[in-house]
Amino acid sequence: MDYFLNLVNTIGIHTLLGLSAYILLLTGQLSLAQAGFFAVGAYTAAVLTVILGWGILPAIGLAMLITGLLAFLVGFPALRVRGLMLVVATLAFGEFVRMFFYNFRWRVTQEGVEVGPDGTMGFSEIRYFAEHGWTSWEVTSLIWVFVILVMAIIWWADQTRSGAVLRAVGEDELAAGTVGIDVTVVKMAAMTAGGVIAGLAGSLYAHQITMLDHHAFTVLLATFAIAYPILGGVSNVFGTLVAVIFIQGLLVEGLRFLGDWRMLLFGALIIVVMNVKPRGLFDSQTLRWIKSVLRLHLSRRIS
Amino acid sequence: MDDFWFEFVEVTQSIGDGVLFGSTYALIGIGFTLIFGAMGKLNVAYAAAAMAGAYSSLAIYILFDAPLVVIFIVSAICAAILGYLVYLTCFRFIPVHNHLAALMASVGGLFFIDEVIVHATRGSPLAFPSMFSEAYFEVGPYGIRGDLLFVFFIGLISTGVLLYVLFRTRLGLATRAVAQQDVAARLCGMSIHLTNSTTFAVAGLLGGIAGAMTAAAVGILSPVMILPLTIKGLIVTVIGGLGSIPGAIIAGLFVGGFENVVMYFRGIDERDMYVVALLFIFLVFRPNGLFGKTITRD
Amino acid sequence: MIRRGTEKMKRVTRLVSTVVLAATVAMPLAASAADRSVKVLGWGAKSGPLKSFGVNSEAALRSAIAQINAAGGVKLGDGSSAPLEVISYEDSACKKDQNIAILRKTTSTTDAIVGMGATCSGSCQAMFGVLQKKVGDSSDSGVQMPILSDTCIRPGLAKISEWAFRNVPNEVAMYDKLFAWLRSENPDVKTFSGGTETDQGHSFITHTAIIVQAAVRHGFEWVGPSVPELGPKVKQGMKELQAAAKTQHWLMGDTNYSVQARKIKKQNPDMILVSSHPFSACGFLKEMKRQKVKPKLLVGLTSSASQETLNGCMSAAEGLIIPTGFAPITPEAVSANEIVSEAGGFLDLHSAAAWENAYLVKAAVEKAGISANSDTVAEDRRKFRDALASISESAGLIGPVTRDGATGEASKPYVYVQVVNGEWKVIHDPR
Amino acid sequence: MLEVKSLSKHFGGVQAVRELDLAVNAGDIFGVIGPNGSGKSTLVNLISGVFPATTGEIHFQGQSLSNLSPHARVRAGVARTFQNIRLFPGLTVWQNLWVARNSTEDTRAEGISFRWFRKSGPVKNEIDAMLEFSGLADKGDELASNLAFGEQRRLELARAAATKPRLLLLDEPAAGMNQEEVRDLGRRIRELRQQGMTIILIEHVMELVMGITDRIVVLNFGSKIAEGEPAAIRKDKSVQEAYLGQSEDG
Repeated sequence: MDYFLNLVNTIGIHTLLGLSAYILLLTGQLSLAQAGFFAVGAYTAAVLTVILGWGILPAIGLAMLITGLLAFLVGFPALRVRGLMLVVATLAFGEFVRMFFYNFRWRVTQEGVEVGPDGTMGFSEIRYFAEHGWTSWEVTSLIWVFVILVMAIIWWADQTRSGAVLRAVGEDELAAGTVGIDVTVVKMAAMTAGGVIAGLAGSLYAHQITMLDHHAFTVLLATFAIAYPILGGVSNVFGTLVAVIFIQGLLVEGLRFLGDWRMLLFGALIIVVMNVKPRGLFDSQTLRWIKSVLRLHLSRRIS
Repeated sequence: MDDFWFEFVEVTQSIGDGVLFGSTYALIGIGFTLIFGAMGKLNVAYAAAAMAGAYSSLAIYILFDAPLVVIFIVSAICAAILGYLVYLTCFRFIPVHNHLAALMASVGGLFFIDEVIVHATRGSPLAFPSMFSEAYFEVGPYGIRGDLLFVFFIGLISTGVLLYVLFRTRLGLATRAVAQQDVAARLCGMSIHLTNSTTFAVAGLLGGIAGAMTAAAVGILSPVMILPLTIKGLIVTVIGGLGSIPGAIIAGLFVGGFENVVMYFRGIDERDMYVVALLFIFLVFRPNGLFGKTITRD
Repeated sequence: MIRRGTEKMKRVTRLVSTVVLAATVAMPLAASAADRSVKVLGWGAKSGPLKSFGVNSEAALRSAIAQINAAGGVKLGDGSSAPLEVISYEDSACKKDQNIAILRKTTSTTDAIVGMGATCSGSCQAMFGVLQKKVGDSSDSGVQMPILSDTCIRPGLAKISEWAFRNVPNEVAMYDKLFAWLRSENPDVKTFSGGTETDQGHSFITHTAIIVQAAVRHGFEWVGPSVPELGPKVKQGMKELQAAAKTQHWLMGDTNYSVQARKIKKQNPDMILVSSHPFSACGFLKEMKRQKVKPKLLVGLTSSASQETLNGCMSAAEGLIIPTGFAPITPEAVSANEIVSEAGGFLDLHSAAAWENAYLVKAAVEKAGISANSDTVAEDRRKFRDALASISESAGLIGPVTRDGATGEASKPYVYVQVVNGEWKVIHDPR
Repeated sequence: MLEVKSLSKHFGGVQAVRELDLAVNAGDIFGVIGPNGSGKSTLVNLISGVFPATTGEIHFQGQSLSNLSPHARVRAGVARTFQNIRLFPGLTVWQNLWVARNSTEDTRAEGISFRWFRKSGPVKNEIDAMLEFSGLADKGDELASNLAFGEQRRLELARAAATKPRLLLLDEPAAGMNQEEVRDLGRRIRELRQQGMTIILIEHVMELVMGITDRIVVLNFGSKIAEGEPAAIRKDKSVQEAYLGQSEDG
């Protein structure tokens, strides 16, 4: 059970990470900065619970606030550029954050033991959950309350005019401007929201994994962040969840029995999916198929 | 005063080494830029395919005991084939306007090639033969590595050939036409897929040379080099201006020299940070890079 | 044409996913069908650049367990014998989250009494953090699973949890004795300098906290960038050294070592330390060779005492001296080496520990007197842990391995090896 | 209502618009014609703020537009359509109008309730009316990219009108239309004028321009060569020359 809960937690955290990129993707921005925000959220929350002895919820709250602020500030220069330039600019930001934590030291002595981030040696023993006797169920519940909350908010926003505005900016920035949408404000809002969500994901990750170091926040993680919404499709939030389950559930954990062939299949399957379903696993076509299956099922029941 | 001269020699020596080494960044950058120029898409798997080319050439070198000169040629050919395969698997069948899907597919390609290499070699670093590795010229207080110089010239020659092909032959004309106006080019009877696959193969040729050059310059081939090289290549591409070949060359040499200077004064922890900061400065003050045109397709 | 291709692809993907699903469901069923045996589960990096670590350890562990079973298996608490069984050897890809996932999988879905992983120090650190810190502390909801590791070599990891055990060499002692011996053998070697890779925690901390200090302790003079705080005690002046010497360090994936090599060349040391994994150690050694830097002595990092170094830079590494916890110098070691080679692995510092761990598991199982029933797993794990903790000495391949009960750190015999004519050769045996 | 004073725009060496003066009265349908490349589209882009003018001033209802970004100009009351249609292809027809209907005071509340309960409110009624106006009433849930060409044109017009502009810039709205569609378009433009919009119509289709405009300006090489009522323009010699010259060029 513990194992499945752990997998469910991982899926939850990665879904949040994917959603933070999803929001930006709606406005047409491909951002590799999400791993950076994730790292900032992780380190902030961990410093708060380990060094300053805060509770988990206020720590998560402040981590979200700080990453949101950071995303807002980064948005100004980064959103001057678009397309591939933005990809590389945000990649640069992510690397910058990684290297910052690579050099970040803040060691304090607690009960005779040194704790805190220690540069390249990492930040270990973030044991808030274990120390406070949280069971696996409780941890999973905490993570998924956040996941469901964020998914619900984004899903709801997508039903309102705000969602249509986000997508309009993503479809055609120029046209969006000429129907009265302030493109900069919309993009900044998406950037900030993405930062907040990535920060949330990071702060949960830190406590789930108990050890942070720069190896965890490389371009690879940033690539995963954008891979989820692209692989899942941006027609709605569930696509991201489906893609996370596909990658973390199937490719990473499900294929374990393949031994060292597993990671070989990993890349190949991504290529296959993109060729077969370029608009994502959970595109409108799949949605229609699911609906038709459900309808068939229902009609059979009735008759 | 002596101290000053001593420092001066050291620093200029470091810049020189860096610039020579930067030629590998430049070649990788050219590959990215070529493909971007032709398709408006990013082929993330490019550097991985380049290194895979070098690996294949090493395998052939060991298996058939081939002469050293063959290595560069074989590497180029293998990487060209791989480049074509990457085009076929990650770009050919994905709708033209779906940039995200193509990007993601090429990321999958990067993972796949990387893991194939690891699988074949167990991730072990392998010695890569190098030409002129014993040659070391001492000019006054400076020392120049013969093999790096050789690598640098190979880079220059292949770039020259590339530029000739692009600007003096029908193939180059087609590539540039497709890059500028794909609809119009199609109306004129050019096959987009043929041009694109040729571009991938040509970029692959160059990548194979870059891969073999990097391996020869370091002396070993290892899978841990792929990701850093990809990132450096992208940075070089952007600093040089997307789609600009001279831009990629100058940016590659420049970044090579720049990072060695930072390494000399500030050390390893800050080296990559400064390179990234340099990129930021470019994005803010020259968003189109050194030689970039205003982007119309993004 | 394209449409038909897509259709075909769809059918293929459907087929593949069906097979995958069926296999995932079938695997645990097959595993639980076996008869009474003492189960262990191993894991290590079997993909990614560090693949060789996992492959070698798996071969060593499986071979040793086969040998134990051929000799009658292990004795259980009720006096009967049962074979040891490796449920599986998972690929953790050197990733923290995957290591934790495997740890939890082992704990909650298998009857394994001990987990035997994992490859990377950082991953171990994360994994140990998930474990319960103090045995029997009911307020701590950490995972209760004994872990016996062969590769988590970064100093100080064992104290994170009482459930964590490692069979790794004590680098403090190894380098201390190494430099003492080098001092006495090479009176003309006076000065030293060197570099490390800063993005690999193990290399970096071993270099700046242990190796340099050990050299200073035995009278070698540091001629790198000035570090007044540097002294003979472990960690003395470590932070200052890290700050001062960063222009002669590198990263694991680097391709250009010219500045670092030139800086060290200018210092003209008699002895050079290359505290780095084979990937970058080879790059740096080759650069030194090109720049014609020829120190009298060349000392490397424990992790580089492997086949990979020879693969990467046989000739440039000529003369490199490394202390290691394994070399085929005893009859046991020679035979183990042959068996593992046949199984498709190399026995080195790390994988030899995996071999030894199999025997350590046997000893602990017999001492704990476990019952190996599927309903006593939790109890067996606790008994096993306590037995393992109480074992202060066990037989290693090249001599007895002792374990300090207070810190949980192992102390292993070691030898010094050197690359001579493209092969590792034992040059001194301080046992 | 709209005053343009000595407006110029250079693209590198090319002078697309030079020293142009215009005055458009409220309530007019104001035609702008001229041969290809005479700077008509550039004029629309300058007024709507797609790119800044090199020199010159644009005043709208006494307010200078020069420093306003495109979306701010929309808020000031200037909307436009594009020569090559620029809809939001991935959004539904309904959403296209919803996005453009820019007042937020009531849409926030209506967002979900509309979807879930299909309740009617002022926004829904208004958008439904817009759909009715453009003959797309039954296509509200269709993706914009799935519409036929003529329908896309109508939707774009409706979308621009949905921002409730005082001034509407139409950049060749009749391009590619057949005669009946053109007549239909003329009717719609007049209807918009009746709703109180001032309209600047840039067009090649003379039938439309001559039929519905109140005043016409003729541009050639970025300069104004004639201005007046349709009947007068038809007889103007310089205009005929400009067009003849162009047809000779081919």
